Amino acid sequence: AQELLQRMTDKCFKKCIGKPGSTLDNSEQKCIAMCMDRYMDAWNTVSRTYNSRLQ
Amino acid sequence: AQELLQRMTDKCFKKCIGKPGSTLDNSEQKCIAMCMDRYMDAWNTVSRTYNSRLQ
Amino acid sequence: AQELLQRMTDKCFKKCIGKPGSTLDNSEQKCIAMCMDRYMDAWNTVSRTYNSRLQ
Amino acid sequence: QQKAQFQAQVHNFTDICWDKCVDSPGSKLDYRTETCLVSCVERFIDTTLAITNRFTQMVQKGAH
Amino acid sequence: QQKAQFQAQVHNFTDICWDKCVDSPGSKLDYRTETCLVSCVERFIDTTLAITNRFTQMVQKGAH
Amino acid sequence: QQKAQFQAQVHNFTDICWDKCVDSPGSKLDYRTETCLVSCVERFIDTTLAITNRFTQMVQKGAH
Repeated sequence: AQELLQRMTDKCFKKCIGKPGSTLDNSEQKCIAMCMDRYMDAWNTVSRTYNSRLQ
Repeated sequence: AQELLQRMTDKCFKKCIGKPGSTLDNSEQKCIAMCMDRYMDAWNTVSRTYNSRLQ
Repeated sequence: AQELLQRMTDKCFKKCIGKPGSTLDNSEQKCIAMCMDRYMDAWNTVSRTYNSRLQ
Repeated sequence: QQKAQFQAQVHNFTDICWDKCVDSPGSKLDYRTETCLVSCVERFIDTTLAITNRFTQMVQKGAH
Repeated sequence: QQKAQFQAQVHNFTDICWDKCVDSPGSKLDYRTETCLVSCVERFIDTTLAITNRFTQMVQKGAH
Repeated sequence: QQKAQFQAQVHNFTDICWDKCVDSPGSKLDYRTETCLVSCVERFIDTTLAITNRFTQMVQKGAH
């Protein structure tokens, strides 16, 4: 899971944090949680598609 | 050649496939073939230049 | 220092060389020197911040 | 080890297709984004095969 | 070896935060850029922690 | 092993200079693009040397 966490953090930091401020504000925290869920959805979709292609 | 193929695929996918559709259409296939030829030309030009610089 | 030199070269080449010409002209040379100093400043700032966060 | 290779590819595809298909992550993975992700993986594999085949032909003809 | 890991992280953070905070490198590291770099590292670490915690909770609940 | 290092550099330079010099790949490598690629490799090597020399001087003066 290490690799997944690292890539997800990079992508979601880039998407959700415009100019970094003095704290993670509320909208940034929500964006990170949502981005994380969508990234895992995407990972699962990709995994399923690739797997069925290999059959 | 593995490394060359991988990098070429990444670059040409990014250049030739805008929104991925249900098949590789004709113009995408042509773009990929042309991109591949130009990438190998570029590789050869770079290799020659670097080699002559090392002499 | 190898890793630092490599990353600095990549970043400063991208920032300072628009269309590569037949030599490194004067303004490109100045830009590279300045970029290099700022990159090392940034590295030191990041290092200090990360270190104090780990305490 | 085959599983590790499979997962490495999934990480790689997700990285590329995320940038192609997801603008701003919403509260659900909508249909449009999901379709885009599936096509992105399929077309990336097609591109890999097209390039590998063409390259093999070139090498066999000694064109490279 | 811990020092190597620390340095690898510093290289990584500098890479990301340079792109977020530095437009055109000036003759000094100005106050604004320095503040941005500090916040960038702090917020990146916060993001890493938020994601890791949430992921751990999901795994424990068996949601993934 | 020296050949492997040479090729790794060529891959790296091609990657960077492709992005700098090639907009949309045409039916030939035109003169303008070829010139750009040659200059790109030359200037990248110049940049590497400039940075390495300056860094060495700094270390020797103990400025870093």
